[in-house]
Amino acid sequence: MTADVAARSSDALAVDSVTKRFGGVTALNAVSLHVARGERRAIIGPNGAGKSTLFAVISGSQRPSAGDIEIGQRRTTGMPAEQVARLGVARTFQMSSLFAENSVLENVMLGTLTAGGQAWNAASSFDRLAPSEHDGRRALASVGLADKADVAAAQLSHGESRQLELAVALAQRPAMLLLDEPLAGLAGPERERVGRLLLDLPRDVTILLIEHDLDFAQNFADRMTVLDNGEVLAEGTPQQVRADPVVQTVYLGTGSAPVRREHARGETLLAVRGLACGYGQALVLEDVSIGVSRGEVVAILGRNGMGKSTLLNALMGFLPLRSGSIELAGTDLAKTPALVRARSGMALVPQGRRMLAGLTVTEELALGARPGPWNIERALALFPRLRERARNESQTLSGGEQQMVAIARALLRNPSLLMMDEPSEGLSPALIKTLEAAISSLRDDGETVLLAEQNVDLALAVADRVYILERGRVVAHEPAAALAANRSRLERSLGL
Amino acid sequence: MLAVLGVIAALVPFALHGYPLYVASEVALYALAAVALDLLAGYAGLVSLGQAAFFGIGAYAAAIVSAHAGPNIALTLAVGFAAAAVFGAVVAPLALRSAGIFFLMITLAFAQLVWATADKWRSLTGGSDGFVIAKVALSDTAFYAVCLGLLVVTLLLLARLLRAPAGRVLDAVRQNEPRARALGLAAFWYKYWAFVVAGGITGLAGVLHAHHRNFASLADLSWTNSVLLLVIVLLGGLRSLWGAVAGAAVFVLLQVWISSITDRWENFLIGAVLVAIVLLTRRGLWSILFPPAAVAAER
Amino acid sequence: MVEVDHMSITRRDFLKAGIAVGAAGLLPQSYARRAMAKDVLKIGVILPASGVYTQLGIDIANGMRLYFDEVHNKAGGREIVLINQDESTDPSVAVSKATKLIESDKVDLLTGIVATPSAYAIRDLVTTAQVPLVVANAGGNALTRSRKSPYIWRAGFTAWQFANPLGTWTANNMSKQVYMIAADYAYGRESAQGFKDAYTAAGGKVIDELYPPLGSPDFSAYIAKIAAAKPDVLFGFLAGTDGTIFLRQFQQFGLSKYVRLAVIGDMVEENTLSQVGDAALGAHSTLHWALLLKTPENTRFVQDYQFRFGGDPSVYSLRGFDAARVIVEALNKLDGDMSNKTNVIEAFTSVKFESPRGPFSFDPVTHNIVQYVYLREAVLTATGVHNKVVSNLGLIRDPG
Amino acid sequence: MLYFLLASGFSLIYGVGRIANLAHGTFYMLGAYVGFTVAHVAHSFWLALVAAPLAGAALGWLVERLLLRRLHGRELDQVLLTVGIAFMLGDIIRAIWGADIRSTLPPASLSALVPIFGIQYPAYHLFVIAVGAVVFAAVQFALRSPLGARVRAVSSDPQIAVSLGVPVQTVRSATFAFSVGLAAFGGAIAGPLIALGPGFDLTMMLYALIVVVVGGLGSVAGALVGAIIVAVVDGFGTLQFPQFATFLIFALMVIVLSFRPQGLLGKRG
Repeated sequence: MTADVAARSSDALAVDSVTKRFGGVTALNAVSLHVARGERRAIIGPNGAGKSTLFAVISGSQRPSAGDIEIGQRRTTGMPAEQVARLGVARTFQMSSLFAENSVLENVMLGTLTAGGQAWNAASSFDRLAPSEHDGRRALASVGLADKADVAAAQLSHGESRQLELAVALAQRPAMLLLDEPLAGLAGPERERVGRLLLDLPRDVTILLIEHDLDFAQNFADRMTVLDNGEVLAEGTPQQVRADPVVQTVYLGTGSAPVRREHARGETLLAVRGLACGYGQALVLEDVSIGVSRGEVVAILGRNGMGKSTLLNALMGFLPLRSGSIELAGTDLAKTPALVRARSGMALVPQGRRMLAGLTVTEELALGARPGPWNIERALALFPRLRERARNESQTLSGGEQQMVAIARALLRNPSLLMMDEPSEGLSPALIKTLEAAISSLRDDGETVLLAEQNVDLALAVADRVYILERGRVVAHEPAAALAANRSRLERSLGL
Repeated sequence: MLAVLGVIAALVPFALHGYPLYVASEVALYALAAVALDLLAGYAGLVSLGQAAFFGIGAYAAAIVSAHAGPNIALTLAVGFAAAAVFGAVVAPLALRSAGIFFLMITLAFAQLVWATADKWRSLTGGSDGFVIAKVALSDTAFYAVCLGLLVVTLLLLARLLRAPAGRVLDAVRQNEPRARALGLAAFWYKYWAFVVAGGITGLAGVLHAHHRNFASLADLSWTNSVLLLVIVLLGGLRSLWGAVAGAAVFVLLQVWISSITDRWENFLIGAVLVAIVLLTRRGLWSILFPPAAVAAER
Repeated sequence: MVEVDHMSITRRDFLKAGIAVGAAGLLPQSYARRAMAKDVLKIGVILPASGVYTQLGIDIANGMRLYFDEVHNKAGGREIVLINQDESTDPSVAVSKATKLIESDKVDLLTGIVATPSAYAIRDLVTTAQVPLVVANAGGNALTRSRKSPYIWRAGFTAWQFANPLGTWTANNMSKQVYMIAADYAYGRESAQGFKDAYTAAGGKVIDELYPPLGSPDFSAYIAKIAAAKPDVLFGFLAGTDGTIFLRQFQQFGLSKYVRLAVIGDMVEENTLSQVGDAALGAHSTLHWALLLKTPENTRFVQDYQFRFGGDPSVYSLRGFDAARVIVEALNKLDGDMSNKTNVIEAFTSVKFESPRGPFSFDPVTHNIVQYVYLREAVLTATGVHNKVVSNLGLIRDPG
Repeated sequence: MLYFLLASGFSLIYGVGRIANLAHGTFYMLGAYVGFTVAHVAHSFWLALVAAPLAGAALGWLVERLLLRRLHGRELDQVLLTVGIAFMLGDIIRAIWGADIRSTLPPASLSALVPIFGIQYPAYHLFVIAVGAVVFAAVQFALRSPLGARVRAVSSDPQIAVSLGVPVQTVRSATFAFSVGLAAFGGAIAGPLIALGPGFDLTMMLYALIVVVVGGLGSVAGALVGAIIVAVVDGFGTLQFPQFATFLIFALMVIVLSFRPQGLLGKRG
C-alpha cells in the first residue's frame, strides 16, 4: 500500500488518510485513495461502509475531521462545495437530490450555468438561454429523459430521478464524476440504457463509482476499492478484489443459505389484496396482494426503489391507499389511521431505524411498551448489548445497536405482526449474523414477521416464504427453500 | 402587459384625489416594501422579522437628509437606499449564518438593536419625540407618481432578475442548497445579494413613508412593523411579486376601511381577517385569484 | 410586466382594476358625508383606542361627550358631528388619520391628541390646511414654544407647568436633597428638567437621576439604587403601568417608609391610586386639578360625570370636557362661521371661562392654557386614598 | 424568574411543536387579567393561581383543536395565525377588562420584607423566584417522565411515534394547551409585580422573544438561562450605564445569535 499513498503527479484525486467522525460514530477512518487522471474507480462495500461519506468529503459538502484531499494537485481540504465543483467535480447523490419545483429541463440547465459562465447573469431570460438549453436537452437525451423535459422533477419516478441526477452531473461538463449508485433502483431497459451510457462516458473523465451491482462495477472499473466500516479493506483490479477472500466474506456473504424446514403454518394473519398507492401523481405499488400466516416469516425481496419500503409504510398507515384492502386477523384496516393499526397489533422496524431524538434507550423501549410476553427484561436478554447502553441517547448509538433498539422497541409492542424494513442496512457482516440469529429466534418463538430485505442471504436464511417485488408489482412468490436451492433463478428474477 | 398596467395605474390620479389618492400612494409604498420582503422570504427562503430596521433606516435617512440638505426626494431616496443597503451588507454575513426560524430571530435582534440605537441617539433621531420632516415640493399626484414609478420599476427589475439565471439560482438555492453548491453555485453570495437588495428597496419604502407622513418615528423601527410587513407578504402569498402587491393593497385598504367603521375594534377585525385568510388559502390571497401549479402547492 | 406568462394578463388587469376600484370605493362615503355636512360642524376626534394610552382616550372622549351633551350638541348654531379616529401609539398613524379627517371627511376642526409625538407629527399638516386643532392632552413644551402654530391651541398643560412649581415647592417645603427618576422619553425628560431647574434655583441639590425606559416590567434594579442613596425625597414621573409597577415595588422594598415622594400629578392620579393603594400615601404632587377640588364648577362637573357615566371623572375626563368647551365657546363667538381664518384664530385665542380646574384662558402668544396649578397630597379618606389639595400655587403661565 | 415564567411556555411549544406562538404574550396578559379578576372577586390570590392556568390551558386546547391543527407543518402560516389571534384576543381583553391600569395585590402572607445579606427583599419576589425554580424543576421532570418521552417522541418523529401507539394529535393539543396554561400561570404569578394595561402583551411578547433567543429556542433550560442572563444584563446595565440598559440587551441578543445562531442551549434543526 505504501507505494499507493505517495502522491503521483498523474493523480486526479489524492485522498490522504482522511478521517470523518459524526459525534461518536467514525464514518471514515484514515482512508487513503489515489485515482489517476482518466481512471475509472469503483468504490464497493456494504451499506454504511462510508462510501457516500467519502464522496461528501471529496466534494466538499463535508469537512474531513482529519487528513488531506488533493484534486488535480490542488489542496481542497475544507474547500466549500461550490469551489470544488468549479474545479470540474460533479456528483450524483445516493438519495436523488433535485430541485423538485423546477422542470426536468430546468434542473439540467441549472447544472450548465457554472460551466457556461452564466451563473450570475441577471439580465437575460433563463428560459431563453439557448446554449444551456441546448446542452441541457442533449444531457437529457443521453440519459433518455428527452420526452420528460417539461415535467416537474417532483413528478419523476424513482428511476427517472436517478437518470436526471446523472443528466445534471453530465451537464456540468465535469473533469471528475462522483457517481453514487447511479443504477440503484433501475431495471430492464432503463438500467440497460444508463449502464451503457456510463460505459460510453468519455475516457478523459475521471470517474468514481459507488455501485452495488458487482458485475457492472467490475466491467466498468479499472480499479476497485473496497470500503468496510469506514476503512479501506482492499484495493486493486476487479479480478484481484473479486479473488480476495476477505472481500468474499464481507461483501458477497457466504452465498450458501442454510436449508430450512417448512414448519406448520397457522391461519392467515395478514391478507393484503389489490393494494395500490404512491406519492404525488406517481404510482409506486400496483395491485399488490400478499398473505402472511401466524408464526411465519415472510420476506419481500427486491432492489432499491422497487417498492418494498413503500409497501410496509402503506401497511403501517404512513401513506394512504389508492385502492385495495388490508386485513389483519380478519378486520379490514385499509381506511384506519396508523394509530389504530398500531393498536390492533402492527409494529414496524422502520428503514434507517429512525431513532427518536433526545430519547434514551430505556425511554425508546418504554415508549410503546404494552403488557405481554415481551417485556424489557426479555428484550434485553435478546440484545444484551443494549443493557450497558440503556442510559445513552439512542441517536448516539452505532448503527447495529440502533437496529437492536428499533427491533426491541417494536417487539415490546407485543405485536401480532412485526414488520421489518431493511434491518440489515448499514450493518457489518458480523452484525448481520447477529440479526439473522435474532430473527430466527423470533421465528422459533412463533412471532409473525414480514421482512423487506435487499440482503438475499439474510432473507433466505430466516424466511419461510418469499415475495419478489419488481417495480411495484409482485413478480414471484415461492418458498424460501426453493429459491435458496436455485440462486440463479433468484438472481434473474431480481434482475442482478 | 406593462402598458395595460401603466394605463390603469396612471388613471388612478384622475379617478382619485385627496384622501383616496393619499391611500393609493400608501398602497404603492407598502407594496414596495412587501415586494422586497417577498424577494427575501419567498424566493431566497429567508424569512426576516427585521425589515423594520431597513424601513426605519430609510425613514430616518429621509428625515436627516431633509433636515440638513432640504427635502429633496431624489437625494433622500438615494441616501435611504444606500444607507439601508449598506446596513444589510454589514449585517448579512452574521445573519446568513443562520436559517429558518433562527434567521427570523437574528434579524429581529438586529432590528431591535437599531431601534434601541435610534431611541438613545436623540441628537440624531429626536428620540421618542420623532422627527418632523419638511414637506417635499411635490403635489400629491406627483408623489403618487414617484411611489408608483418606483414600485413599477422595482417590479420590472425583480421580475426580470427572477426570470434570469441568477434569479433561478436563488430560487434553486432555497429549494436545495447542497445540490446547488454541488453545481458550483455559491449559495451564500446569492442570499447575500438578495438580502442587501431587499434591504435597499425596503429602505426606499421607508423614505417614501417618511415623506408621505412628513414624519419619522421609532414606530417605523418597531418590531411590530416587521410583523406587519411579514403579514402583508404572507397575506399575498409567498413567491409571487403580484401577491405581495395584492397583499399590501388589501391590507392597507382593509385598515382604512375598518377604521372608517370603527375606532375600537380595528385590531380585532384585522386579526379575524388574517385568521380567515390563513385558514382558507394555502398560499395566500394570490392563490385564490390564481390557483398555483399542483407541484408548487405540494410544498 | 414585459413578458410574464400571457394567459393571466386578463386576471392581472382585473386585480389591478380591483385595487383602483377598492381605493375609489372610499369616495362615496366621503362625498356623502360632505353632502349632508352643509351646516353641521364636523369635529375630527383623534384619541388612542389602542395601545398604552387607550384609557386616556376613553376618559377624554367621555369628558367631551359630557360637555357636548350639556350644550345639546350645538355650537354657534351648528349641529356637532364627531368623527373618531384611533391615534394609536404610532405618530405616523396619527398623521394618516388626520389626513383622512381633513381631506376625506372635510372636518371643520380637530381635537384630541394624547401623545406629544402625534401632536408634533400633525402640526405642519393642520397649519398648512388651516384647520384649528384643540389639543386636549399632549403636554410636550415645544408644541406651544418653538413649534407653536397659529392653528393649535393647547387646553391641557405643559410639562413645565407642573414640574417647575413642584421644583420650587419641594426645595422650600420638603428637602434640599432629592433623587430623581423619570420615564426615558421626551415628556419625562422635560418634566425632570423643569423640576431640576426650579429645584436647584431654589437652592436644592440633586443626588442623582435615573431614566428607566418606557414599559419596564420591573424596577427593582432602580429601586435598589435609590435605596442605596437613602434620599429624603424622590422626584418621580413615570406614566401609566410604569408608575403603578414602580410605586408597588417602591413600597414592597420598604422605601415608602423613609423616602417621601414629590411627583408630577399624572403619576398619582386617582386611577393609579386605586391600584397601588397606600403605596402612594403621603405623595406630594402638582396638577391643574384634583377630584376633591372644592369649587362649585368642579362639584357640578364631578356630579354630572358620575351621573352620566356612573364613576368618578379622571383628570383626562376633565381635559376632554374643557377641550370640548373651548370649541363650543369659540364657535359661539363666531356664530358658527369659520370662513374667516383671522376671526377664527381671534375667537379661539380669546376663549375664557370658569373651568372645574379654575379660571381658563389662553396665552395669546403661545396659545397655551394659563391655569392654576395645585399642590396635592395623597391622603387616606373614607373612600380610600385620594389627592387632597394642600395649596394653590397660583396661575401658572408657560414661559413659552 | 418572571422572564423565565414568561418565556418557558413559548420555548416549550416551539421545542416540541415547532410552533412560534406570537400570541404567547397575549395569553400571558390574559392569564394576568384572569388572575386579577379571580383574586379580586374571590378574594383568594391562591385560587387565582389555579384558575388562570386552567383558563389558559382550556383556551389553548381550543385554539389548537379548532385552528392550529389545520395548519400543521406550515410553520409560517401558523405564525401568521397566532399573530391574528393576538390581534383579536387583545381587543377582546380590552373589551372585557377595559383599558384602565390594573394590578393585583399580593397576598398578605407575602407582603412582608425579608432581609437577605442586609438588603430588604419583598417576600413576594422571593416567592416568585421559588415558584420559578419549582416550575423549572417540574417541567424538566415532566419532560423526563414517560409522558415527556412521548411528547419528545412526537416532536422528533411523529410517524414512528404513531407506529409505537402514541396518540400524536392528543399529545400535540395537550402540549399546546400546557404551554398556554404556563403562559397564563406566569401572568397570574406576575400580577402583583406588574401592572396590566393595553400594549402590555406586546412588551411581554418581545421580552419572551429576547429570552428564548438568547437562551436557545425550544429548550426550557435555555429559557431559564436566557431569563437569568437577560435579567442580570438588564440589572447590571441599569446600575452601571442606565443610559444603555435596553441597548445592552439587544446587543447581547445579537452577539449570542451571531456566534450561536441556535442560542446558548438551543439545538439546531
